[in-house]
Amino acid sequence: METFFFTIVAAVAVLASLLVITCKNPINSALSLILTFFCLATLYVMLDAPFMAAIQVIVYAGAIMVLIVFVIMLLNLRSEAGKRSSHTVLFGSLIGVFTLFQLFYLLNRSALTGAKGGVDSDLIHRIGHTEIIGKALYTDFLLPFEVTSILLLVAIIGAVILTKRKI
Amino acid sequence: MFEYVWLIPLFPLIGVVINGLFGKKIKNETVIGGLGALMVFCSFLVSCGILIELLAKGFEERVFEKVLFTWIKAGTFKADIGFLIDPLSALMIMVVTGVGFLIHVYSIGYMHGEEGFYRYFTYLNLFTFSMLLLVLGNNLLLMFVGWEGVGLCSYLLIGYYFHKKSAGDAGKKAFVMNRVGDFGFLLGLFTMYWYFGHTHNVWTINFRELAANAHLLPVGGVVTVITLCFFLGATGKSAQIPLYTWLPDAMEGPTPVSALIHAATMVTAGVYMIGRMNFVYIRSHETMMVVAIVGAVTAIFAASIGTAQNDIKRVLAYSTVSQLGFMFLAMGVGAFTAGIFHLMTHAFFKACLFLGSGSVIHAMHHALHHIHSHDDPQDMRNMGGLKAAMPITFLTFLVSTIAISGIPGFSGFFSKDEILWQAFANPLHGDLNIVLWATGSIAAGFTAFYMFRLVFMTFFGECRIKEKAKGHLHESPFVITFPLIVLGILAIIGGYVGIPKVIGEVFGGIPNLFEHYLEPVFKGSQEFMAQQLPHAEAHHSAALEWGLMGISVAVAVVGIAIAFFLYVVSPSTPAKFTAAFPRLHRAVYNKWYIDELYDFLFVNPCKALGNFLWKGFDVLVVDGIVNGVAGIVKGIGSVLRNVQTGYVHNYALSMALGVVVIVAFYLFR
Amino acid sequence: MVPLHSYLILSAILFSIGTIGVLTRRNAIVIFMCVEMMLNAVNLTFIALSRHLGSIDGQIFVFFVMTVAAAEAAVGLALMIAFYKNRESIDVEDIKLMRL
Amino acid sequence: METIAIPAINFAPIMPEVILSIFGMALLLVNVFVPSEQKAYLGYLSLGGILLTAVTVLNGWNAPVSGFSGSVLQDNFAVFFKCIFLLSGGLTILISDHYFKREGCNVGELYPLLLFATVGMMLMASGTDLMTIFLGLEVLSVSLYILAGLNRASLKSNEAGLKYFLLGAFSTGFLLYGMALTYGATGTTRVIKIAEFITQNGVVAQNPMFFIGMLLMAVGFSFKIAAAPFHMWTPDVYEGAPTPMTAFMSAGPKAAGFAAFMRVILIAFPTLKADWSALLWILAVLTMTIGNLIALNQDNIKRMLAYSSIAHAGYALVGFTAGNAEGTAGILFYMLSYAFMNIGAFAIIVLVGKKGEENNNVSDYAGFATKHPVLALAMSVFLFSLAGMPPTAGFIGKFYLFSGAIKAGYIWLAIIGVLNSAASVYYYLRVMVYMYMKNPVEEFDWMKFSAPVTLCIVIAVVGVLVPGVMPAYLLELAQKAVLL
Amino acid sequence: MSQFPLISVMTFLPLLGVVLLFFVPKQSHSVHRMLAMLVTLATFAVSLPLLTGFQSNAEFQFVEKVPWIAAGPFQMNYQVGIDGISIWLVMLTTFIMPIAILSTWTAVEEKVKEYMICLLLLEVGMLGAFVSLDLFLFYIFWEVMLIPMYFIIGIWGGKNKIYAAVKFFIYTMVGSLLMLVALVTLYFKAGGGDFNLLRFYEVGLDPATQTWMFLAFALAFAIKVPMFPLHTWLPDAHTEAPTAGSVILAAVLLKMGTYGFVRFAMPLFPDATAKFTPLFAVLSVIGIIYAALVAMVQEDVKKLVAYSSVAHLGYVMLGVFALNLQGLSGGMLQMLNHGVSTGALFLIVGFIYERRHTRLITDFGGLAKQMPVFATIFMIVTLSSIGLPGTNGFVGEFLVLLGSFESELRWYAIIGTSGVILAAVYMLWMFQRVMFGELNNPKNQTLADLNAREVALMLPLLVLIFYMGVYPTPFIDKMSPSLEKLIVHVKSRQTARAQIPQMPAPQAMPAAMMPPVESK
Repeated sequence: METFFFTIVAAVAVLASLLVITCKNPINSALSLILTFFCLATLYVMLDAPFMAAIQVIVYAGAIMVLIVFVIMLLNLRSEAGKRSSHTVLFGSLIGVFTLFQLFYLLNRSALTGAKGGVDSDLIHRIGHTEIIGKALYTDFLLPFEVTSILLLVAIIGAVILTKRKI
Repeated sequence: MFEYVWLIPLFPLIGVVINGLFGKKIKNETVIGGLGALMVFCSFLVSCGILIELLAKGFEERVFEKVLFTWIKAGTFKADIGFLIDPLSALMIMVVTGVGFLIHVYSIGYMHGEEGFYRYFTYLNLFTFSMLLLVLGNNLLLMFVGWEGVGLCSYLLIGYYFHKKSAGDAGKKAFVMNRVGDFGFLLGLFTMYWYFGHTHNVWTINFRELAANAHLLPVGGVVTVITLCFFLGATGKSAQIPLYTWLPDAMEGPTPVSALIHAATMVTAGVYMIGRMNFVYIRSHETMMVVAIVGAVTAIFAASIGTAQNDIKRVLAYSTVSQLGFMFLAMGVGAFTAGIFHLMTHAFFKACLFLGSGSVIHAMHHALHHIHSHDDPQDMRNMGGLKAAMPITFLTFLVSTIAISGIPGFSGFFSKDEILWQAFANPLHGDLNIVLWATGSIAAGFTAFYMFRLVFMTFFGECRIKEKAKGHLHESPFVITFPLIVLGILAIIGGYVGIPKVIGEVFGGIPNLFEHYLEPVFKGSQEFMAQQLPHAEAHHSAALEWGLMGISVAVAVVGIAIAFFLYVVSPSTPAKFTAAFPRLHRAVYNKWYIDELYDFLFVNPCKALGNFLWKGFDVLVVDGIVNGVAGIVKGIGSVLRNVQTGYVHNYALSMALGVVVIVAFYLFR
Repeated sequence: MVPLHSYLILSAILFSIGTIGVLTRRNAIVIFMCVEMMLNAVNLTFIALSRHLGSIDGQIFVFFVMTVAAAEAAVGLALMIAFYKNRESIDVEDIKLMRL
Repeated sequence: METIAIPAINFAPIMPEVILSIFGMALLLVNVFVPSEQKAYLGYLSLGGILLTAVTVLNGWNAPVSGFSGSVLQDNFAVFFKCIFLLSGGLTILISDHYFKREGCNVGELYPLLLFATVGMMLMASGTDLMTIFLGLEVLSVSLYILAGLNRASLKSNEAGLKYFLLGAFSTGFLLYGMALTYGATGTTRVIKIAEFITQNGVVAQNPMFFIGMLLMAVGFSFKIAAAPFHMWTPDVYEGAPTPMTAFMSAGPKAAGFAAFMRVILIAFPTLKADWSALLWILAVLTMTIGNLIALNQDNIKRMLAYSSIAHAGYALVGFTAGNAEGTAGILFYMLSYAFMNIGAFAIIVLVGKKGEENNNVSDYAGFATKHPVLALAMSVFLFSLAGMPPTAGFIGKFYLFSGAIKAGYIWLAIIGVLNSAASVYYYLRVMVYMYMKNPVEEFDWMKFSAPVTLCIVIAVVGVLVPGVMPAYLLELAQKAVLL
Repeated sequence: MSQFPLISVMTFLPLLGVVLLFFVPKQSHSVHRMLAMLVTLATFAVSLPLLTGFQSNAEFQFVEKVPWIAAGPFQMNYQVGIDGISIWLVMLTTFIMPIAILSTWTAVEEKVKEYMICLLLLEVGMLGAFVSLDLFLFYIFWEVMLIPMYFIIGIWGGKNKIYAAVKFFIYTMVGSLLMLVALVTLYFKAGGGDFNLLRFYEVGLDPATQTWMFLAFALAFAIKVPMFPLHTWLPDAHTEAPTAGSVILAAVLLKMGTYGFVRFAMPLFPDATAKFTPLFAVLSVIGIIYAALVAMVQEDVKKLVAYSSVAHLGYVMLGVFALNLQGLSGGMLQMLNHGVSTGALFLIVGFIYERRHTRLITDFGGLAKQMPVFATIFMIVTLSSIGLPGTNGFVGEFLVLLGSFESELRWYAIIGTSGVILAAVYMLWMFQRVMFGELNNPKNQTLADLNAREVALMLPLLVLIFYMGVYPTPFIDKMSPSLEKLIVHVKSRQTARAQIPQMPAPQAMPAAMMPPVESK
């Protein structure tokens, strides 16, 4: 059952992502991408990571994609004019397929050798995913967490000074 | 006196320094010329002293070495600045300083009023210095210094009238030809030094030490190589086939120079060298044969050219070449004494001839100059009948001509006849001897012919210059005629020091003083020869010697007679003869086209090769590769930069491609 | 439970599709979206691995990746707007003033 | 609901970052009150911040301190690199005001951004957790995207920013994927733990996931240091970005890239040395060769120096390939001297340039030496140092890098390296040819000197020459700073 | 080190001059000239005690050693000293420099200050390279030399100066960089420690390694020498360089290459030396003949002299590779000779170039009439260049040929000897075309003869030409012990050459074999 569900979601995700790169209209691409993100959020839930699924939807689908759609609207972009040069597409796809094959080949031969931690679904269900994340964020990963603030600050400054009408 | 041998070269060197540095300031010709002559005269006096002292000693003691300081010393190699006195070098310094002094004196008159008078005397003194170094040097290297030094002076003096292109060319030609010879000399030196050292651990180039160890050398083989190398040097310096062509051209120099350098002294250096190295030469039969053949061929070859030349100095030049051939013939048949003897007598009469011709040219030049004629003062076709105007010149010239023609009683007879006799009688070359003798005799006939042709054309018959100029023909001043007279006398009596045995016996056993004098030098070689050829000891009869002497005299007389017939009795005949055999005449007149041949064989190919290597190889290939590599590198860069298209796609593609390739590399590694 | 490899393969597929998108699309915004897709593929890997390793670190990483994505989106879109103002286009084929 | 017990925090390892961030934020505030013409004061202020930070950093020398559960480690390695970052930041600030005033885009936020970029770099150098490193990298990158596109009016600057952004984001994908796979193979993101884990479980080294993780991370870092074939953004971005930012990018972030690259590869993957050496070997050769060969054909001096900076990354990779003490110390030393010489050269470009990024062609330097002999001399010093001629720091650095390679047995690599530097001489000489051996086409009459730029040039000259003659002290420090 | 650091003072004295020059205003040209002159003269003066205090033995003398860089595995010292090999080259350098500076008195009117600075820096580089006993230090000086020379050619050069300067720089750079690689390799093979040259001498390397390292060193040196076929930078550099540049280039810079072979390439890699001796002999001989042939057809006097340099250095290399005392001391001597004679030739070319602004042979002719003093000096120098006995050129050339004839390079020596003919051909032909003949070019008819300054700067060279030709013993004596040591060192370490028959010592001849002589 789970496998079946996974297969469906995965198929949708792949299809949607294919749409992202094939749709001529950026808006369509954006909407397809949102669909992909939703699929991924679903998968996160399947992976016992409900918090991640939530922020996937909120941050990605909600914030980032809205921003993107907003900019597309703002710039009034239409479908890509003219056709893509065929050799670009050919080489690009070829490279992508190669990448895929290599990843496929290697991942198939890989094993999960990493050190096992103690966070299993029991624990998650017992304590709650959010708590676990929060605890990790505020203890072990406090520094990166704080650094994100600077990162966001920089991003804000950037967005402002690059687009402000007058500086 | 021996201790002061270093004074001999020193005096001319002082002259060089003073005249060279201050000559331009002094300006007074008498002072400059006088100083030059004085210095040589001082050397001459010292030389006389040394000769007297030498004669006073016993035969075995007539060797002395004076080492001043070590010149070069590196490892086993050592060369001193040192002087060697033995009968041979003593004789040579006498000739060099004696004749040299006379020519210095002559030059004062001859070069009067020339631009660069001081330069001339500087060179002349430098030449004397070098020549003395050559003959006095106690080792091969010092000899080589003199050897090159005289070459240099020859170059400088030939190019004395440097504004004339022909003079510059001639000087350069002389130097380069000499250099070719020097190349041989050096190789000979190297080979000998190396061979002696390696096989017998005798690392030396000192003459005495070499002579003392000569018995260690093998007969033939490497010695042939060594001696042939040295002989190449000799052909260069002494203008023998194949390197003789520079000497006729060298007549571009002032006439006294021709007399001193290109007749009396320098050109005989090759003969001297063989004499000095006789103990080596004698050990290679092959080389001796080569020397003899080259000498004989040169003698007849040059003489043949001499018959057709019209330039008075050129005739003398070919004559010199020819006479040098005689000397080499003598050396080649093992008659070292005869060769050196001829060297000496030749110095006297040939110097006299050149100086005489100089006197004639001097007079002609003045006469022509007066009437502003541009006729060549050296061309015999312009001369004639000068004996009236220039009696002293004529007389001395005639005496010398007789001497060179080999008329009995004059010096040339004794020496030349000795050579011819030895060529015939010396058993060294077996049957070849007859050929050598015959060649020599014919050459002697030619000599008599062209020399008398010269005398007849110049001094006899009608004067062929313009009427107006005739009045201006004068005998030269005393400063010029004095050396002529001295040399003329020497040309007569110089031969009596070496009266052949057969003649001596007739006159009551007058010994051959000259042979006796040089005996210590050549004794070893003579003994070796005797040892090598015991079967050939058979003595020729005196009658044979008389007979041959008669033949040679007869040949000379015939030559004179033909000349008399052609140029005095019937002056139109030569022209007819020329007309009859135009090709032959042209070939002879153009010196058998040897210069052109050399141009074709060596000069032009070298230039072409140089041009090719420069423009074809250096610039195109080597530099082409260098610039090509640079260009290719840059070119690759400019191709590579096309990858930098500016398109984000391409950049991303490159990155992705990089990833794929790297991963693939690790997959299939 | 769905095996780990399925997730990994899925994320590899998404990653490759994202790559293809970056390499082939001309619209800068779409390219950026493809990059986002690649990041999401990585996120999926992280979370799958994290789950199977039983360690929370991977998910924390995803958290940061999302932040970074947001920041990049803000700055990237601002850059595009600035470019658009000057050039009236965000077609990457027009971004070729500097080349060679 | 239990409360989260936040552990006691030791700020020592991130003190420099904290100070600099505080300065950055303070400047943002101050900026609001500073009129547009006097933004230079912000520069001085930020210089003060940098100096203060530098003091803090130097305090950390020989006192390695770790913190935040192993997220950061300020050891000598980090301190050395932080000094390079601060130096390049400081020198860039010195030349910024002059340039931006001339170009008429006096953005006060520039200085905080520079400081934040420096913070990012410092985190990269001292981060011992992949997350810290990643975030440091992103702080840096995002700042740089902005800085490259800072001159909004200039299409070139826009382009540079956008290009850098697109390609940077793309490369981030690879880097992240690599990190993810590494995480999968080892179960941790702490660099030291990765190494420990491998030593304990040798089998991991055979796991393709681990492997490909390393490769993809290497790719991500290679992008940052502009190693071929991930270098292609460099010339365009360097050419388009405002000149002081180009100077900064070529010195600081490149060094930061190396810092993180080295930290990760050398600490986490020593067991795979044979593998990454082979990879780096190829990268080094490609990078040097491509950089140098294309630089031969450049006329724009900024672009030429961009290619040259690619080549220099290649030289540094030679030392990295060797992976021994000489090679890595060589990288440290080289990055420091490179900061001096390259920013020095860019300072002169700033002085010579005209409004609108003009006068950036090599031919514009014709006759420069006649008009400004001292500046030309300084430029020659920088160029000779870039070319690796003694007695400059560039030579000593190269010597160390190549020595490392030779010691490790990579003689061919060293030979290719020196041949490359021989080729590179050509284009450096070309600038000198114009400066010294050609007559000026146009007078340099617009040139105005400014004290900060002059100061920057003086510092750079000293920084190139003194270590060139007396390198012992700095080399000693570099030796102490290497990880091995 | 209690003794006075004479070498350092000498080496860095010109640097003091550079510093002083910086403070002289730009326009006071005569001050620049005087200052540079004084500094170089002072350097020469300082170098004199080196010569007088030099003991004729094989040891390094006046050694100074100061730790310099000690970081990581490396230990570089500032270690300088001289032995018989370097003493004369040092002297040559200090001796030539004032002459070179004097020669520019009127030739360079622009940027005099910079010019003098370049010349002085060049002197530092050259002296440093000759006295360095630390390989790293040597390398630094070796490279440093390039920079001022590059500027000298490039800024004050002729029409094609940029091409020549860049070519010079990159050509030499390629070689020396490869040498750097070999140098470092050698260092690690020697097991680290310091870069002391003497220590490297003792490192026994296997022949295969030696081969590659020797090739790398030899490439650098052969380019500098320059040997055929790596010589093509030289004619360009010489032709374009200003007079002083050419003089220094010919007199000193080229010696770096040959010195490098003697000091570094050969003793460090004895087996490879044995292996490559035939190759280098062939190249030397080709160089001799080839350069002579090419020189013969040159149209530009300076280029001709440049090619003659190639030929001369061919002799040097032949002698050096003969590896016996005659050959080596001949080679060393020939280096000095070439420095003096060719330096003088370039000065001479400079004189006429200054007057006529052309160097084409066809533009001249008959100058001897107009400029007799010049003609005399030119003649003497020409003769020295073609190796006339009595001048310096002969001694070196002779010993080289003798030495190589004695060694196994016999056939090369024979071919090399034929070079003396060609030398006479091209030099005299040039001389003839320039100095002899009709003075028919009106521009040449007003030429002034040499002035006092020009004569003064030629005079020391002329004196040396004769002195070294007549009494070379002091020169050879000072260098012999060092050379002997070198030969023993190299030969005793040649494993590949197996047992070469040792040259027997000269023995006194048995008295019986001598002819009776009067006591002297």
